[in-house]
Amino acid sequence: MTSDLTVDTRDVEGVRLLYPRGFLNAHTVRVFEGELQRTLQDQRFKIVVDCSGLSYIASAGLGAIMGSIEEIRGNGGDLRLASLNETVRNIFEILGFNHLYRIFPSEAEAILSFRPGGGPAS
Amino acid sequence: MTSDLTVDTRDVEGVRLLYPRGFLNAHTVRVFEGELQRTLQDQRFKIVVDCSGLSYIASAGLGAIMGSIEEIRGNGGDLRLASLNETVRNIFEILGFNHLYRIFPSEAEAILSFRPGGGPAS
Amino acid sequence: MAGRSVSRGAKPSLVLHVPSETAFLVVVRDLTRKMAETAGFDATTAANLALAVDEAASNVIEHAYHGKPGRSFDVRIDDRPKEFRVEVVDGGDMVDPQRLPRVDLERYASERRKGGLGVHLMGKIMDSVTYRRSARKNVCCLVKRKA
Amino acid sequence: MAGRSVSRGAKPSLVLHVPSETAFLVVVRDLTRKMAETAGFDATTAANLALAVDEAASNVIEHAYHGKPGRSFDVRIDDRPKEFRVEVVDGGDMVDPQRLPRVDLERYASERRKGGLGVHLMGKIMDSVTYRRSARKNVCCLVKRKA
Ligand SMILES: Nc1ncnc2c1ncn2[C@@H]1O[C@H](COP(=O)(O)OP(=O)(O)O)[C@@H](O)[C@H]1O
Ligand SMILES: Nc1ncnc2c1ncn2[C@@H]1O[C@H](COP(=O)(O)OP(=O)(O)O)[C@@H](O)[C@H]1O
Repeated sequence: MTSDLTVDTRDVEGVRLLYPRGFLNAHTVRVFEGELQRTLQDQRFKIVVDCSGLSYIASAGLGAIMGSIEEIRGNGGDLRLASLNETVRNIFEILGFNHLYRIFPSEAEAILSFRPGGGPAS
Repeated sequence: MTSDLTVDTRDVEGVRLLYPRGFLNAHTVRVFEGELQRTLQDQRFKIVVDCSGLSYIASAGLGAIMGSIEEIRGNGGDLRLASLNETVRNIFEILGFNHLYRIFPSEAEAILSFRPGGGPAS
Repeated sequence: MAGRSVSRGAKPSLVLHVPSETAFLVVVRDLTRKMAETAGFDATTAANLALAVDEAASNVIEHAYHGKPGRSFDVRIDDRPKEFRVEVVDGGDMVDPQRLPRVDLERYASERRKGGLGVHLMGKIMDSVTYRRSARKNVCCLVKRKA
Repeated sequence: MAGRSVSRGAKPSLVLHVPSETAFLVVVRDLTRKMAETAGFDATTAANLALAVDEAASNVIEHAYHGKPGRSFDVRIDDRPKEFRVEVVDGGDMVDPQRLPRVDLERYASERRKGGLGVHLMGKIMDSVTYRRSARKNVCCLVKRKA
């Protein structure tokens, strides 16, 4: 049985990591939204979405991120992205989301950016 | 512009190598048949089809090989195959073609098999 | 090395008839991307065209059919000499193109809205997006010019 | 690690309407393979099912329509609970299933024939291949049972 989207999670240095694997569109967005909601309920506001397993994202997925960012930032946290493939990065750029979100080449860099004095997005 | 099938050729140790790249079905078989015909016209009867670039093969492609094998063997040569992917190998096995043709894991082994005393198919 | 090849020019249209379920969006996407690559677009552009059609199809399922299964819509793909044209045709509720939202991304996050991004993306990706009513059907026509 | 996932059960049918040109065979193949994978078949079986449908579609183009462009045929894909069913429907010349060749591979090469392998492959890959005439159309029905 193929699975269209799975979202594993992990906590590292107080940062909640989300690993969407598959694609994120109107069909699969509930799964992603569910994990994002659970993260906020857990009072985890430092969030990294590691997109290395994400083949593509549609507006439904982008809307889910957009819909939670105010609450995350309002609680002193942030949602940062790592390891976007060409297709996904291109969509972020088309929408100008690269100005709204900090995007890192690797998960490690995204995690480190949450340390006090963590560097700017590359 | 995408190309559905290209067939490059090369001669090594008196062996004509054919490199089908793409897929081999009713749409593309003419190209492959053309190269096979040219090979026979060149009086090259030791032939290796290196399938490392072949994503899949349909009956049209298998028919092209079948249709020339008698002439090739009748002239003291053979057509041998190398580097089949899982999909292509599976089709050869379904048809029992693995008993009709010698199939090698690599192009080098297929070429060597034409040397006097060249070993049996692995 | 000697070589021969088969390649493709513009093609007559292909139509995919799709049940109104989001599970099929991935099929719509894959088909569109394949046809766009065949039409000569590079991989990134083909992925973007596939996304625009995914968005149009998602909107049909969610807004024209209100998420009800058991209906269907057509995706007609036309690879013309000068343009790549996709029409998404449904028999559900009409769209009023005048009422489609315009997104201001600066204010988007603070408005706490989730909608509007799909139509915005379609417009950014395609050269034209038009809606018309034809034979009691809604037709969303997406066009990308060839370079 | 915690996880959630979306997966799929049987789906209503999807129909691809295809112009009678061999250039579209690759699209028929890709769509069938995708649907077969979604239906739960492993990658090799899905590739084989796609091949069987490619063969049926090739035969429509070559034999029912004699290679003439400007016609079209439908590929209807049905993912049922117990079987994966594909129907290839054309409006061209009828097939007489009685007259379909049977291949004897032992003698095949020496007979210097090229044809017959497609029908043979379809039979090896599918659990059943049947031809019928319905509403003035030819229907080739390919069925594979689920494990
Ligand atoms: N095919 C359609 N039929 C009816 N209304 C539509 C259609 N497409 C878009 N709309 C309207 O435009 C709005 C914005 O669509 P979109 O940008 O895709 O965002 P979303 O679908 O997430 O709301 C929808 O909420 C809906 O009101
Ligand atoms: N859809 C069809 N319509 C009419 N005749 C067909 C059809 N499919 C197969 N046939 C007949 O069966 C023969 C064998 O078909 P096949 O095994 O696919 O080999 P090939 O197409 O290479 O001849 C064909 O040559 C044709 O005479």
